[in-house]
Amino acid sequence: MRNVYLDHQAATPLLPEVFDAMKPYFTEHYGNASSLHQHGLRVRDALKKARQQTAALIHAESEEEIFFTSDGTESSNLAIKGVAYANERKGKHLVVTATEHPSVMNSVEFLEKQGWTCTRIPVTPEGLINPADVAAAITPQTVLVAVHHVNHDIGAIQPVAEVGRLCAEKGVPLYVDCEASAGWLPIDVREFGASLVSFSPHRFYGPKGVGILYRNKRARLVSILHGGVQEGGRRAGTENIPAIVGAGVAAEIAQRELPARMAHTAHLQQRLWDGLRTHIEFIKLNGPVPGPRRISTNLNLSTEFIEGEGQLLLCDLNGIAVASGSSCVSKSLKISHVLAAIGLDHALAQGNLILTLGMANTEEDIDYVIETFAKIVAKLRNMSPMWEEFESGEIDSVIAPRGIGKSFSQHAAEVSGKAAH
Amino acid sequence: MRNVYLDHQAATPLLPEVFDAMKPYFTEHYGNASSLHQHGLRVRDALKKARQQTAALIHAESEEEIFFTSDGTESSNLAIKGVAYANERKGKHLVVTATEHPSVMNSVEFLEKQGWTCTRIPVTPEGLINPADVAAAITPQTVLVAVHHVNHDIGAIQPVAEVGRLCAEKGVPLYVDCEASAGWLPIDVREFGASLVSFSPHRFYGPKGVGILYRNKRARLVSILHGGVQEGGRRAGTENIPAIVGAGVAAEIAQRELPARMAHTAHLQQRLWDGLRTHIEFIKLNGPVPGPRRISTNLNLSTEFIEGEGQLLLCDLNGIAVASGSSCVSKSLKISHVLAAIGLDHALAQGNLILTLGMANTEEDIDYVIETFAKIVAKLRNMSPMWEEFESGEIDSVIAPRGIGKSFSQHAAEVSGKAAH
Amino acid sequence: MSETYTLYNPTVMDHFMNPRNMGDIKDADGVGEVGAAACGDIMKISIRIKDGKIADARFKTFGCGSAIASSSMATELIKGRTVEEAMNFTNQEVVSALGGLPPVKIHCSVLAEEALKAALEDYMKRHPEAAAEARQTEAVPA
Amino acid sequence: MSETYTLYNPTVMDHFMNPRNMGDIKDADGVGEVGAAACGDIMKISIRIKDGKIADARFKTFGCGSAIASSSMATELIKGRTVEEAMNFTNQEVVSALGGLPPVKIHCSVLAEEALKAALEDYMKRHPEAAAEARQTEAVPA
Ligand SMILES: Cc1ncc(COP(=O)(O)O)c(C=O)c1O
Ligand SMILES: Cc1ncc(COP(=O)(O)O)c(C=O)c1O
Repeated sequence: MRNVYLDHQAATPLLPEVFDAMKPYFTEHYGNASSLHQHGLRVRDALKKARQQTAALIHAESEEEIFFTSDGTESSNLAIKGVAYANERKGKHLVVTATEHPSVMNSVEFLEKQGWTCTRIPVTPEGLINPADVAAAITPQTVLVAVHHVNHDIGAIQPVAEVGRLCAEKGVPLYVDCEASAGWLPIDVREFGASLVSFSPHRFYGPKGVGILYRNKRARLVSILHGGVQEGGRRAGTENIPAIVGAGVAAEIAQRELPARMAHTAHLQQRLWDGLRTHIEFIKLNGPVPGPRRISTNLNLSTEFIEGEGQLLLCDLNGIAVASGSSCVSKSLKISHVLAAIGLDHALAQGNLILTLGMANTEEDIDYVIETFAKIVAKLRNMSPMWEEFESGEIDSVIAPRGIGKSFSQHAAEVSGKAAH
Repeated sequence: MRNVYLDHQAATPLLPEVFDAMKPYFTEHYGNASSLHQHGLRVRDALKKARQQTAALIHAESEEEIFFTSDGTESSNLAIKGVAYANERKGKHLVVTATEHPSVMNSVEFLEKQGWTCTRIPVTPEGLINPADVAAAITPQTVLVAVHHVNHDIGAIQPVAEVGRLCAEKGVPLYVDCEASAGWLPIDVREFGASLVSFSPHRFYGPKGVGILYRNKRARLVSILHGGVQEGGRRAGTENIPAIVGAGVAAEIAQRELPARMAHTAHLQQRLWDGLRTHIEFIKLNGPVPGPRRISTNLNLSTEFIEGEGQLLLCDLNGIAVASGSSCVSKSLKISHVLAAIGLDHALAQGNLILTLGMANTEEDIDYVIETFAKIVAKLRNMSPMWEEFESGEIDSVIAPRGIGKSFSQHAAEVSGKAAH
Repeated sequence: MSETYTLYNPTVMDHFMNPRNMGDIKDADGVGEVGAAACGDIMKISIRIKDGKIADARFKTFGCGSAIASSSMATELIKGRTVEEAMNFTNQEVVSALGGLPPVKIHCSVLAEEALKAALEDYMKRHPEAAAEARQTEAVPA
Repeated sequence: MSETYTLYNPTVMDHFMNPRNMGDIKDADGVGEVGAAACGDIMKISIRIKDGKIADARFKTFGCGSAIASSSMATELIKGRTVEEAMNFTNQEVVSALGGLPPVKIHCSVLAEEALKAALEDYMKRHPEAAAEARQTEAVPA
């Protein structure tokens, strides 16, 4: 059976060069960066180099603007809470996109319980914000605006540079979560006008266990994990040296390979989407069409009349690794809040599948996925009461309405005795 | 030149077996534990196994009581803030030992800014608390008691089981920071009566980038890093799978080797201390004497009339890696708060050196250290105005007073125009 | 891959991959279609009754792996039972027969129970005489 | 180890490992001992004056590597200077000659400046005539 990994948004394999660079720091150069002897001083040098390499990937002015955390989640938490706590006296208002990652949304919710308020900027059905909405939401109490670069679910590229200009005019720092774009799209913190930027190497063939937070020196930021004076006093705790070294090398390679990565994945993205929509009826792409507003690695699909977890499981049994934003795959039984924010019909959200491409994927992989997925859809539709009811004219399609029958949602509400979401 | 690593409190090399266990999880089994396909399910299994292995090391009842964090600092922060926030309605009072690690002390200080109050339990000159002091400090508003198992600086073993019994009587959860003991001393969470226990594998030949927090199911705990629903919703963020796998294996090996580790280091500890006090005058051991109240890996010394950083540098130049709690090695120019808490004379705190033993150290190493350190002391004393003034009878020794001359501290205050601390 | 990792246990996976009794019954004696308000899954079970017993049961499911497996297992378990016995059917039977479900997926088995009960009710609505009999039998142990 | 890592730059390390002018001057013309309130370091500098110039300078230091290096460098720099020149000596000269110190260690060079000034003051206290002359010379450029 062919194995096709299409979940690069969830994890990527470590590049052999990155692993080789990390290796000596496990058993040989195992020192603690706080130690003043040989073992400590050596890894301190390694730390500095990794800071320079990661700073270069996002065109930061100085490596001193780079803070190492444990992952993207911690970086988001530090950006949101660290800026909020640092500016408590100035004001307690935040502005964030409605489709930020849960690590941003839930940090904001935590602060709301502590007396902060937050304006959530809505998105278009394609998932894009209107920068003017951000400007309008800023008040004299606003201490931070958070707009992610690329959406983790639907691949939409937000107009961050425009937002950055508006924030600069109003003197409010902008935080850009680049977790879903770093290593796959160019990032320039100065062009973005960003005061804070986060990303993680595990998304671009680097190691897990390390996240990066860039902070422009002018932005005030306090620590949220308290203890020692590591990372300029802004992140206490023994540094994860091997992972940090790996982050540096992964960043360096990403910078070098960026054009090739974008070209390769854009080609496969187009081939995959064209193949799927040709071979499968009632399938919809969520988020912008492939092009300048969508990252080349992501396809977010809704296949009507069937549910996402079943699609995912059958894909897996056929060697294809994918993700889904369906409520059935979530521990909270809720559809992805991003799909809710773009106003996606619940039936389509339930039929959601997320495919994310990487460098190891080939044209043959893509053709195999198209062929296999068409069979999976047929199998599941054959099992689905909704497909039967659609064919009998009892319910209608959301994707390509025929004007016959009631809506899926209406039907679902009737049989469950409650509206779906 | 002989190389003697005597800073096992700061870092330990990864065991080859641990590294081998981690290896496949970098490039091969690189999945995200949240993914529902093969790649995710495989690492989910690995995660469960590591949970069982780490639970076993501390005799936890169930692996579900184990939460993986990024390091000891995050575990301390989660224990302190996670319990405080979870019990906000019950009360806002904490009780902690005065000699907790900064990750505990500074978490408490952060909470104090947010309206909590805290009682700090003093220690004896040996660094030990009196359990009765803890019981006396508990009020109806107390939501957590924190007493570390072993002190990171002076190796004192606290009477945690006794404190645990008193806490149980009062119905207040006890948090025991075992970062300085795990892998080197037996830990039994039930014998301790601990509701929370933290430790990190990087202290016992495991990887950096992972910390463990044990939480008894009855203790309420909320998340402090917000985002996804990893770790039962109590620690968001992509799991650092290779490090977690390594933590499990390191824990398993530690459990197996514990008696050998204790015997080996206790023997070297005695040899080292005996050798040093025989060959060097005016040297003092801080913390309890080697024996049941001191961990076998730690010697904390004060050598009079000379300063610690100089000792550390000369040790390093002679291949000996050590640490110091002198103010000169700290970025804040403050002596270790532990040395302050045991009431150590400032002159002795300045002359502080911390030596921590490990399995690779040999008797020959120890003899080399004794011989070399005696020369270093002689060299530095030869350079020291204090030694000269001691010899001339102008100032007296704190360690072995002759009753001649003023005290070092008095002299230092006179020449600096200010009391030292 | 040498080893295969599965989200559900082998029994659940088997019923998901090779569902039993998938489809519709032409001119069924009872049809029940229910939806899970929580997640949006929909399940439809149709039954044929012969001599007061469930002669056939078929399902169609819009839902996750465990929803499909639950309906497959429920239809499998219920065949051959009397209408009265079927009225006492609970989701616990499905869970046990499947060898357990993840806690978050228990509601899928509940949906199967509900779909079956809805089909039985539909049958009884169409056959009031059977309903009366069933109620009578039910009343005895109560 | 193939490569050696050092906390301070090679010049500082050299002055720490091989301090120049370490010791005391017997019957010195001036002795200054100062302490750093911040960290507790103590530095003592003794000087011999000949023909209004510093003929010799020695130090003893209780302190960290950079404190020892700073006193070594300060005594080295100051030899041969006139008392008046020496009065204008600043820690910046020590820092530059050492090729830089970590920010947190700048106070060590300040301590060296203070110890030297204290020694000079001690000399002038013992030799009021020299003090008068020095003040006069000092007054000119002011
Ligand atoms: C956009 C975005 N931000 C933040 C995160 C959190 O990162 P991590 O999983 O490294 O903690 C993710 C992870 O999925 C993400 O996609
Ligand atoms: C007793 C104790 N607790 C907590 C910590 C913090 O652990 P980490 O360095 O893994 O963040 C340390 C580290 O030195 C420690 O010694």
